[in-house]
Amino acid sequence: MLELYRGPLDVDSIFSSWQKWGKDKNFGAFITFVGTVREEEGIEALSFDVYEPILKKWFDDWQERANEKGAYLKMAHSIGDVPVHTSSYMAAVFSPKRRVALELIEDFVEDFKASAPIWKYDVVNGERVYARDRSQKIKGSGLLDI
Amino acid sequence: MLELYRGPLDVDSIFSSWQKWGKDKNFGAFITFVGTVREEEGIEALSFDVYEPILKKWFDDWQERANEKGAYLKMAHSIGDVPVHTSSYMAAVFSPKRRVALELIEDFVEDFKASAPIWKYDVVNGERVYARDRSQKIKGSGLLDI
Amino acid sequence: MVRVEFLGPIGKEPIEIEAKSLKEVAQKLKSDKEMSKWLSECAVAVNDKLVDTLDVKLKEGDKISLLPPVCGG
Amino acid sequence: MVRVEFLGPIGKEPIEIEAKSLKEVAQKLKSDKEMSKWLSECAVAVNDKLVDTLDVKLKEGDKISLLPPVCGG
Repeated sequence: MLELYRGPLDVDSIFSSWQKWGKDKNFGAFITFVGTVREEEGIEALSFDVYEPILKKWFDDWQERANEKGAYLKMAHSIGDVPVHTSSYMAAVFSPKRRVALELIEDFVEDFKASAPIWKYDVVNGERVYARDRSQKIKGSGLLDI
Repeated sequence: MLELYRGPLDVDSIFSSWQKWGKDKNFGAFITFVGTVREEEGIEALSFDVYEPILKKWFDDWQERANEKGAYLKMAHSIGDVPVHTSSYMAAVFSPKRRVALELIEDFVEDFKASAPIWKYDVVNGERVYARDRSQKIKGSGLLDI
Repeated sequence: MVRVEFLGPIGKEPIEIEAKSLKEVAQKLKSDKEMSKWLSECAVAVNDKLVDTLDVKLKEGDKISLLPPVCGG
Repeated sequence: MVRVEFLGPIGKEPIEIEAKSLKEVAQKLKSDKEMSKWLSECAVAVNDKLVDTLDVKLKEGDKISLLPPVCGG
């Protein structure tokens, strides 16, 4: 399941509902990744634009891949402003045993960073500045540059 | 920090206190592994013996290794009986950014399985049966078999 | 007519243009100075599916999206 | 005297024996039928530190622990 929220994530309550879901489904291994906005270089917050139709397709492809290994994925992300020391991103893998979950969490999070259609901005003095330097071109970028 | 509890872990409350700790410390990435007792082959529970002095040394060595990479570890484990669909094991890595955390969680959990001085028993019809088939010899075993 | 959408930080309103293929879209966008700097950085989706070739025929009402470099999480 | 502890599923009470080295401990345990099957499976710690050689001199009051195969989590 893919969950989008306006503003920071309520990490404890999302974790709690995911963990209940996983134990009821008899999964033995449950791994979560939580991304939290660090206080650095005077930023007040990060801010995010999300393009949901393509994000959903990207997520559904990953879900299918996970299901083939007997695993299941969940993800939550923020839209808009997320102040420092609050969280914008959670990803989870559930599997019967640990190996599959340990492998999937790494690939899932890394591909998320490289491919998910989400744009990040630093919020400094109330202004939104595109985090171009920390962004990655999606595979196949430049197609229209003829 | 290493936390030992009698019986199943209160996963939500441990997670919540860890996650609060991590965000206050300005860590950007926080990964948790939760191990839950699966319902299978008619077991009622798993049960654990823990040898704390050596477990603590093993954990402290890992903590030191993580600290050298700017990361921090936490772990919780149960002692005694843990019924099906409840959890016996949680491990966590905190780091400023994601790469180190994703690498450490895998190595930390795998070495835990291979080296931590903890013994597992199936509880079937109220009886504790050593899970020999799923157990691993600690590196260097057989030293006294002269 | 097809609709071209500019996602995230590009910050440009959608436009409607006449184009029978993705190649024609590229040619039209190239002539827009403001846009041309983005073209080398953007991935492209047609009707919300990422594409990796310009040989895509377009039909009336298709939606083309430009996706600049991403950074979720 | 040194103290030998049997951890986890071995299920045997600690014993006190006379031994000046780990090798002597091994020899004494070997003669105990009940124990000998565990010897090939167990790791060994002296004073809660795992060891990888029998060339360990022991002194009065040292603690030797036998650790059978583990499975945490």
